[in-house]
Formats: sequence, C-alpha cells, structure tokens
Amino acid sequence: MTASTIVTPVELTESDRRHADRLEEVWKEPAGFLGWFKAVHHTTIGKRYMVTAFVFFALAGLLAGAMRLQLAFPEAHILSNDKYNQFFTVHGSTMMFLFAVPMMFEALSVYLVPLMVGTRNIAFPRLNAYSYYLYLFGGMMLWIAFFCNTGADRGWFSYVPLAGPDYGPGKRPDFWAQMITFTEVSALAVAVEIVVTVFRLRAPGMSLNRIPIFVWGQVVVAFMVIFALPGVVLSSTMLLIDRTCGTQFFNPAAGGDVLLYQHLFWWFGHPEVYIIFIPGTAIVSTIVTTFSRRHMFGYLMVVLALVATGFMAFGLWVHHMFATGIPQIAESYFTAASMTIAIPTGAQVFCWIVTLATGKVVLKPPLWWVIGFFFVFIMGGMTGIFLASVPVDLQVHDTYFVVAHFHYVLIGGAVFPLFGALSYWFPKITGRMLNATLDQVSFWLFFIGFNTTFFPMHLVGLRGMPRRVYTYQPGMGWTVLNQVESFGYVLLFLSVCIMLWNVYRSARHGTIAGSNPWNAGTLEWATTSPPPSYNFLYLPTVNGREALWDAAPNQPIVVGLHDDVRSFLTTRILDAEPDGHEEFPSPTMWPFWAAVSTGAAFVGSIFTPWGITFGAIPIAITMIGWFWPERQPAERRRAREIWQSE
Amino acid sequence: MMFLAAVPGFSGDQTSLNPVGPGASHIEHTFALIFWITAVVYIIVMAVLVISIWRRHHSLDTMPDPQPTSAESDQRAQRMVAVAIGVTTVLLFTMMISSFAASRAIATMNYEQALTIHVFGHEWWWEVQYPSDQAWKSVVTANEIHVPVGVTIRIHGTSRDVIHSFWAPNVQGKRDLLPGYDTDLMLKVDQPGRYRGQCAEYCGEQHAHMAFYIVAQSQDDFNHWLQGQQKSAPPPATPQTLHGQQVFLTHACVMCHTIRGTTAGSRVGPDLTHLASRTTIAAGMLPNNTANLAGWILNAQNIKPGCRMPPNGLSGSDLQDLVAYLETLQ
Amino acid sequence: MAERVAERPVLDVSGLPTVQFGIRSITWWGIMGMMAIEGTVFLLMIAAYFYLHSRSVEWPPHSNPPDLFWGTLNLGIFIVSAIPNEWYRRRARKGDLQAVRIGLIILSLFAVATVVVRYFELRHLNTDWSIDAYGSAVWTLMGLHVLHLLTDMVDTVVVTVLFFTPLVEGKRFMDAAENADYWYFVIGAWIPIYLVIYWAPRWLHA
Amino acid sequence: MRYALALLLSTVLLLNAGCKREHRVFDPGAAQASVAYAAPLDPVHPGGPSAPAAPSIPSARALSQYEQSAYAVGEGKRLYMAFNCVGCHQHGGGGIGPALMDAQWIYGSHPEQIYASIVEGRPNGMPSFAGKIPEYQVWELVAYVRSMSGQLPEDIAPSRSDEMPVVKAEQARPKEHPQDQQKDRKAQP
Repeated sequence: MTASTIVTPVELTESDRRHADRLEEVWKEPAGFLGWFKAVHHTTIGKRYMVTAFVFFALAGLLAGAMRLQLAFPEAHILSNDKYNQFFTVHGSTMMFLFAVPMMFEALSVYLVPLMVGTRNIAFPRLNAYSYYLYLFGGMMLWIAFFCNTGADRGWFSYVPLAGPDYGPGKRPDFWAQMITFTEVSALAVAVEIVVTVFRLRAPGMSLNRIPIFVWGQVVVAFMVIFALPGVVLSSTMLLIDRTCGTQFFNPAAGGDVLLYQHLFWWFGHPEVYIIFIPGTAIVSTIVTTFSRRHMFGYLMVVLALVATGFMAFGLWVHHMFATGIPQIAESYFTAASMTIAIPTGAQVFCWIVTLATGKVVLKPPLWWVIGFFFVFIMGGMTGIFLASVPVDLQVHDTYFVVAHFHYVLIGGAVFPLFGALSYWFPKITGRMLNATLDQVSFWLFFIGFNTTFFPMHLVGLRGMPRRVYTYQPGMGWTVLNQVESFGYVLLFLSVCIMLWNVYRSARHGTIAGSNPWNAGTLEWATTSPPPSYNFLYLPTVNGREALWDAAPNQPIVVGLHDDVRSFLTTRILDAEPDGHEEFPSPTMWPFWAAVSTGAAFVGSIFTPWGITFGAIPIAITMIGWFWPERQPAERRRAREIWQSE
Repeated sequence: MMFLAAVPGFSGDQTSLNPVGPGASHIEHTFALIFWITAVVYIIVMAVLVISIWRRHHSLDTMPDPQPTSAESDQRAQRMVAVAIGVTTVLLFTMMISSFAASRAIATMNYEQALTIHVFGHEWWWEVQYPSDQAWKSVVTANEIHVPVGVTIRIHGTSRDVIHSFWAPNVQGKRDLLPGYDTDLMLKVDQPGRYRGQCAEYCGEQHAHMAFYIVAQSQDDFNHWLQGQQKSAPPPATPQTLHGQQVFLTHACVMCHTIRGTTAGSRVGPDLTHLASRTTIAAGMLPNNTANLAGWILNAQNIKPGCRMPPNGLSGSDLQDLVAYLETLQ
Repeated sequence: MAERVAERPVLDVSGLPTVQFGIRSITWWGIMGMMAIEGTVFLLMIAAYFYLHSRSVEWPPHSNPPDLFWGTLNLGIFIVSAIPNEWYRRRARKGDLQAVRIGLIILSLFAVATVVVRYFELRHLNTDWSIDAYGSAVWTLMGLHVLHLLTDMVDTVVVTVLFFTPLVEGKRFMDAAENADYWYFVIGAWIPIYLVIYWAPRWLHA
Repeated sequence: MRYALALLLSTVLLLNAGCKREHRVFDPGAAQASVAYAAPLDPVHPGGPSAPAAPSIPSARALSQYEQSAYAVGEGKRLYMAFNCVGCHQHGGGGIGPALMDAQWIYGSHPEQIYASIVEGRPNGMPSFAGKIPEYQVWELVAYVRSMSGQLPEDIAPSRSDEMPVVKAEQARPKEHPQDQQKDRKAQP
C-alpha cells in the first residue's frame, strides 16, 4: 500500500538507512540480564503483559478443571469444602483481576495503541514498566499465598462480614484485598498513559473522527478505569483496615453497614464488566472491517455507542444487589437503566452485521472467532435481560443461571475476540503467520466445548442449583447436566492446548508475514512485522479513517524530530495538528525498584498497619531516583530547547 | 415453562419454573415473556448474520483491495438499522413493563391478616420462630417451615452472623438476610406439599448444605402441628430414655441445644424440643432416622465438615440411649 | 536531525516548541489523570461518609464533632498559599529562575506548615477510628488527605532542590508549573473535606 | 526475575508459618473429640501452677496445632461467646470474673493451667465444665484466652469482632505478658 511504502520504504535509500541506524542506536532496549529490568518500550512491556496474563488465564483454567471434576458427582470428596472455596475464589479473582482486565485493557492497549496512533512509544514509558511489575507482583502474591494454603476463600467479591475480621480467620482475605490494590494501581497507571497517548501523541491528521475504533474503545475503557477503580480501591482498603486496624466500617453493632461494601464494590464491579468486553467489541469492529474489505459501517454510531456504554455503565451497579431488598423506586430505575444499556450494544451489533452484509467477506480464522463471538456474546446479552428484570433476577440471582450468563458475556465478549485478536495480530507481533488449520481446529473445539460447558448451566440454574456450592445432593436432578458441563471442560482444555502448540510452532516455523498480511487499513500495519524498536522509520501522517486505505498517493511523512534522542511529536487533541515535540525518558532500573518497594509495602501491610508507613520511605526514595534527571541530557536539551510563544 | 426443567429424576420441588404460589407464578409469567421474546430475536439476528456472511463470503487466499462503499446502499442500511434499534427499544420497553407489573403484584401482597414467621439465618442452618403474645405459646424450630395453604405469610428475617439468602424458588423469589437489617418477605402457597429451599448467598464452609423445607398443609393440619409444637418435651417414660436424657444433660449436647421442659436451654444450636417431628436433620441434609441421628451425633464433622456440631466420643450404650430419647421428642 | 528526503513530500516539525505549559504539555495531562483518580477516591469516601450517616440515628454518635480551630487554621493557610502559588506558576511560564526558586521555597514552607497543623488537627478529631463507623470514616477521609498532602510536600521539596542544581532546564520549569497546578488541587480537595469533617457533624447533629 | 526467585525462597519459609496459620482441622479425631474430664486436684495448692495436667493433654506439637492455627483460635473466640464466658469475663475486660487481657493470672497462664481452670473450675465462681466440652474445643478456648493477653502471634490472634467495641485503641493497655510466661522466656533462651 502507498502509505506503508512511504513510512517504511520497500527499498531503503542511503539516507533512510543512516536514519534507521541512528534510530536503532537510540531506541534499542538495553541488552543483558539487567537490561530486562530496564526495558521501557511499549512493545516489550505489552508482550510481557500478554504472556503474564495468559499464564494466569491458564492457571485459573486449571482450577476450573478441578472444580468441574468435584461437581461431576453429587457429594463427591475430590476437593474438600475448604479447598473448593479457595479454588473458586482464586479462579474468579484471577480471571477478573489478573487475566481479563490486564489482558483486554493493559496488554492490548499498551502494545497496539501507540502503533495504531502512529507514535514511537506510549506516554510515560517508565510508569508503564512500573505498572507491569506491580501487576506481576500482585498476581504472584495471590498465587504464592494460594499455594501456602492461604488462598482467598470468600468469593471474588469477598462480601463482608464473611470476609470481615470476625468470620475470615487468618490472612486469606487480606491477601485478596492487597492483590486488588496491586492490580488497581497498575490498571490506573495504564489508563492515564492511554488517555494521554491517544489525546496528545496521535499522528498528524488523525483528527478525533479518524481515530480507529479499537483505539476509541480503549480510550473509553481508560476513562472507565479512572472513575470505576477508586470504588474497589476504597472497599478493599476498608476491608483491610477493618481486619488489621480495627476500624468499624462494616460492623452493624458500631454503626457500620454491610451494604456499604456492596455499593462501593459494584460501583466498580459493574463497569468492570464493560471494561472487559468493550475492548472485545473494539477488536470485533477492527476484524470485521478488515475482513469485509470496507470501512466500518456507522463509524459514528459505533463510537457514540461505546461512549454511551461507558457512561451508562456507572448507572446500574445496584442490579447486583436486587436481592438485598432495596426501595422499589430504586429497583425500577435500575431495571430501566440495565435494560437501556442493551440499546447501544444492539446498535453495534447491527452495524457489524451491515458491514459484513455490504462488504466482500473473506473467511479467515480471525473472522471465525468473531462469528463465535456473535453467537455466544449475544446469547449472554439476552440472558442479561432476565437479570435486569427485578422479579426474575430474584429467582435466578446467585444460581448457576448467573454463572452461565456471565461466562457467556465475558468469554463471549472477551475471550473469543481475544483469540480472534491473537490470530489477527500474531503476524504483527512475531512476524510470522499463525497456522490457519490448527487455528480452525482450536476454534471449533473451543466453540463446541464452551457451549457444552456453559449452556447446561442455564438449565441447572433454573432447576434451583445455587452457585458457589462445593457439592450438591443426589436426586436434585442436577447430576447429569453437571457431568455434561464437566465433559465440555475437556474440549475447552484441548482447544487451549492446541492453540498453545500452534503459537509455539508458528512463532518458529510459520510463514513470513510481511508488514501487512491482511492488507488492513490501520497504522500498525504501516511498519515492519515485528515493529522495530522505534516503531516507524518516519512518523506517518493520516488522511482518513483507515490510514493505509485512504492514504493519498504521495502522503507526506514527518521529519525534523531529533534522531539522537527518543523524541516524539505531540499533536493537538481535536484536529491532531502538530503542536510540539518532547523527549521520552531513557530506559532505567528505577521503575523496577519502585515496584519492588511498593510491593514490599503492600505485602507488609497485610501483617501490620505499619507496613505502609515504613514502606513509604523506600517508595519515596526510589520514586525520587526515578524522576531525578541526568546531567548531559539536561544540558543537551537546554542547548536546543524552543519555548512556546505565549 | 416446565419443559426447561422437566427431566426424569427431577422432583421439581426446587425450581422457579414450577410455581405453587402467587409470587413465583407472577415471576414465572415475566420469565416466560422475556424468554420467548429473546429467543425469537436471537434466532432472527443469528439467521440474518449467517445469511449475510454466506451471501457475501469469498474464500480467497490473498486479501483483495478495500471496496468503495456506495452512499445509497449505506443509506438504505441506515434506515434498516434505525428500524432495528426502534424495534429493540419497543421490545425492551415491553419486557420492562411486564417486569414492573410483576414487582407491583408481589409488592401489593396483603400485609394485614398475614401470618408472621421469624426466620434467622445461622452458619449453616435456619432458625424458625412462630411468635405469639403468650410466651408459652411461641414456637421455636429449625430448617422446617410449616405454613397453612392459601394464607399470606410474612417471613420476617435477619441473620445471626453473615449474609444468607432465603430462597424457596417454587414459592417466591429470594431475599437476603443481612446482619443489621430486618427484612420482610411476603409469600403464599396455594398447593399443599413440601417445597425445598436453600441458602443462595455464599456463606462459608457449608453453604452447600444449608437447605430448608416449606411444608404447606391445610389450616387444620397446621393448627394441629402448631399446638403439638407448643407443648414442652414429654418426660422420658422408659429407663433407657431416662438415661438418654441424662446423657444429653451431662454431655456436650447441653452446651448448645434447648429441650423445653428440661434444664437444657442454650440457643447456640437448633431447638430439639420436637426433633423427632422433623423429617430431616443437619439443615435438610439427611433424612431423620435412627442411623443418621446416631452417625450425626457421633461425628458430624465427617458428614458436614466445618459445621458447628462437634464430634462426640460417646460410648455405644450412651449413644443408643441418647438417640432413643431424642426419638421420643415428637 | 534527519536530513530531508527530497523525493517525498514531508511535514517538517523541527521548528515546533519543546517547552510547553498547561494543556500543551504531556506532564500536565498526566497530573490531570492523577487528580481525576484522587478526586474520585475523595468523592466516593465522602459518599460513604454520608451513607453511614444515613444508617445512624445520632451523628456523631456519642461524641463531639472535631474541634474547629486547627482545621480552620489549616484552611486559612491553604487559601493564603494560593497567592504565592499563582505568582510563581506564572513566572515559571516565563522561565524566571529567581522567582521560581523563591516561590518554591515559600510553597515548601507552606506545605510543611500545613503538615504540622495537620498533626494537631488529628489530635483534636474527638473520635477514634476503632470506636465506631463515624470515627472510621472521619479518620480514613483525613488519612487520605494526609497521604495526598505528604506526597505533594515531598514533591515540592524535591522540585525546589532541583532548582538549586545545575540541572535546571525548560522541563524543570514545566515541573514547577505543574507542581503549582497540583497544589491548587490539594487546596481544592481540602475545602469539601474540611466542610464534611468539621461542619457536617454540626449541621447534621440531631 | 531475581525478585521472583527471592520471593519464592522467602515463600518456602512462609510456607510453614502460612500453612500452619491457615490450617483448618474440622475433624479432630476420636482422641480429641471425647469430652474433657477433670484431672485429680493437687490437694496442697488446689489448682495452683503445679496442677498436674489432665490425662489427655496433647503433646506440645498437638498444642501448637491449636495455638498456631488462626482458625482454631477463631473457633475458640466463637465458643467463648457461645458458652457465655462473656457473661463473667466480658471480652477480656473482666467483670464478675477476672480480666483476661492483663498480666494478673491467679492460676497461671500456661495452656495446661488454663485448661485446668476451664475443666475443673476454680474457687469463687468459675464453674467446672468437666464432661461438657470436647477436648479440642477446650484447647481452642485456651488458645483464644491466651491470645487475649497477647501470648499468641499477631497474625494468628483474631482482630475486632462484630460487636460493640470494647476499648478505644488509644486507651487500650498494651498487651501484657503474665510473669510466669516471662520467666519461661528468660529460662529458655
């Protein structure tokens, strides 16, 4: 395509080559063992996020296997009740906090957004590295505790008083609460980076109405993270200090209130669902566009739908609390709100269908995963309407019907698009194509396995099986369905194994992809696969919604950035007119040390309230070290700085 | 909607799809409406999707260049999408109204001449009280709620420890029992029978074994039952049961349980005054018979690990007599 | 700087400014993000405070509201500090080294002063976090703002020190300006929190 | 990486403590299930520090199983309410019965001594619970009672309960160690 040849010429001229060498010199990640801890480039950190999140996905998946085994037979003793409670809690917490959000939001946006908006790195790269280490340490903490028989066992939302000081002996809920703190801090950091990257670092010409839908999705999610996560930060902090410092937030005898926790938790917990699947729908829009070979139909409608969803998501947290008996007027409002949110989602679905129906559809593996998404996710949306209706919710709430519903929404809305994204962007990340045949096999196994596992859960729920029971009694009419579900797990397991093998093989022996194997329109395809450490040889300019499809025959390129430092271009928020250039910080060890000291403080605070107090000192020191400038760069910058004209 | 639940070996005594009271049946109607609407919509949408992909798909190895989009076809599409969104809104509105109607119908159940029953959630059993203005007439039992058919019942509940959820799907939707809150749940049973309920909010180690039964019977049977429950326990008649009572009063049992008419008066565990009149023990877990009772007393922990009932190292004869005595507590 | 690539149309950005303030600077946006996050935490905590109030008959339960003196004094200090804050914020945009040095020293002193007064505030809250939910709410709300205050104090001192090293450059003036913006947020956050902690118990007292 | 390794190593150490602390024995086994009976009283100083332990006193290891398990101590706390110890001793503050969160221990603060106090009862009001409480529950009570005077590690002792708070934190006496305990500490360095 024209634009791609412009940004990374097929045959490099002499000057191009010199330019490339200088950029490589400046941007290459530090080498060696220590270099691993200094890396700050968004592709490096993004890949780490992906791998780590996938490992947690696999671990939590194995726990699910154990649970399915226990539930395959009534009154089975494969897992003790104590173990089972830890298993389902760690499964849920890992899937939500250590896989879904970090994978759908952090991993994908950190890796893709800077490429898609055509810049050389994410804003605040050191913060980015810091956020990854915090996330890693938080996850490790939860799982190491789990292996020490200290696995959280009060459910992924750890309601008080069950998780409170009186009914949660030991340290299990404390580890859960601190794992939340870790992951929240990292997600919040990434949210800020994404907002700034998209608002200020876009390629010249990428005005608001030309931002790729995927990027729009991630921006909406970033804003939701910023406003939703404080809720869970507060609730888990209150839980922790109730347990360690003897505060009385949730103690009815001392004026505390157990519903306060639920309100704060669901203020976060409901937007959380959208935080997880909005990136999914954004992936779907991207893949649908590419594989129906036309611009997305109803771009504006889809973007508005995403934004609307982002706003509405904050207006319906109480529908998780209908059974607690809230005033009827509130019930009515939250029912209405919960049903209204189906409209923007519906609008998106219609736009996708139209795009496919009026395009030239090319059936490739990524599109197969998207079709799977349609079947599964829309079903989840439909069952969501049952939950939005107060009276029906009073029957199905906390039964296996709900378990089925949210697996349809989350696996349908996040995991199917994620695997689609895997086969879609795998060539960009590794430079080689994913084997299509194996990909097909794992798709069908996953699709069939998923429905075998989770569809019967609707029925068993309607037959009165509550969720979170470690066993059930014979003669309830639940046994057969549970065995079907457990069998479905086997298929899912196989599918994921095949996918892993496929990734492993293709990464080594896959066919070479080239810079733009799907002939797609967004900017990440305008550079080589995998992208060089500086992303683009020359920063691109944009002339339309699909940068590469709409590129003018002689689309200009950006020159004039210093190529002896990690400088980047800032553009204006609305029209993306060039505004100035600043300099990215260099790789350094400090974010790692800052994360280590933060982690120490968090873990310490599980055992003593002083953990935070004393832990703050090393945090402060490392942070200062982090921000302290070096001499030469400072002088060089001073030498050639241009002040803005007032 | 029973077809969703009907399977051989499924008694249908714990499902929202087999309503036996106004509460559950209002809900079941809304459920049915939403079910049919969503099912039809789902099928239509999927059909359209599959057809349009099928009509437009090409199995090419190379990706063709992007197609130009024609303005007028997109305008037609826009109109179609607008219509689709309109229809969605209307359908959602319909379902919303029916949902409101159901809520309203349930909320307007008559509080006046309702029979009040107190239910307290414990880890992991249900304490049931039938209050009465005369203290000696008030009844305390556990895990079995007898109700007269066709009478509005007011379940006035709260929790003694963590959050539990009172749920008998055939009769009425669930309602959480929260520490620090008093909750009222109105219900009515129209057909005599035994309906199973279960705690629906995760409450710890034995959440899985926290069931109860609603026993709906004619007003006369109910009154008869209630009078029976109001009596104190009969004094032991035979030397064996007498010894059994001694065992009860001199061992761990007395630390937690009440038997009205004896010195045992602790409220930690279920009231055993009429234990033998109940059909199950251990919160609906085991049928109430000699073998189960003996096993339960001997080592409840290996039947229901983590429950509050300690294992008791009783000698064989003591155990026999104790069980014999407990079985006299009609 | 890359030499022009003659045969291709180019967009030369070499002349664009490298030192920009406010909405045109990246750091400013980062700070804004931080403010949004902290602001939400404060708002939710205040909401929690009033939720607990709605669940209690007496407010504050069997205790006196916090003594007004120290909190109000702190409010005064915060408001006064806005004047030098605004002054050096403007000078920073002009790159006036002397002014910024002086301004930063003054602000560091203000920050330290507020922290000291804060200590006495905590001594006169007339409640304790472990006595009831009201106490827990008051102390947590206070604690959040203390954390916030300490962070900014350290931040201000560090920037001040930087301005007496040979490392001063345009970027540092941006830091100084943003530090001033952040101080406004500290002030802005304190006003509602002050009202909640000191006046809500008096107004809501039944 | 290195941090990961370090963490893993420190975990191996943690593992012991962690596992012990979180260990939950639901079925204590027949020996501990049988109810506790009184030990013969020492006629010289009844129930004094030298009171011989009841026959079925578990070994030190078995004891640690109670005193190092947060669950067991928590159970002890629950039983302390259930069996209405609160009625006389309050939440450690004392009332009709002596306070339990201070250092004045009339009959000694060794597990065996507290065990004896519960099972045999003591003069002036402490009733005998002989035959009423299973062994293991007595030991759970003992562990909880000891936790109240700070003789158990902080991460095992239960924190606040969902009742009216007993004392303001800033007024609470620092946890005190009974003299005989301190003597032991000196005795075995």
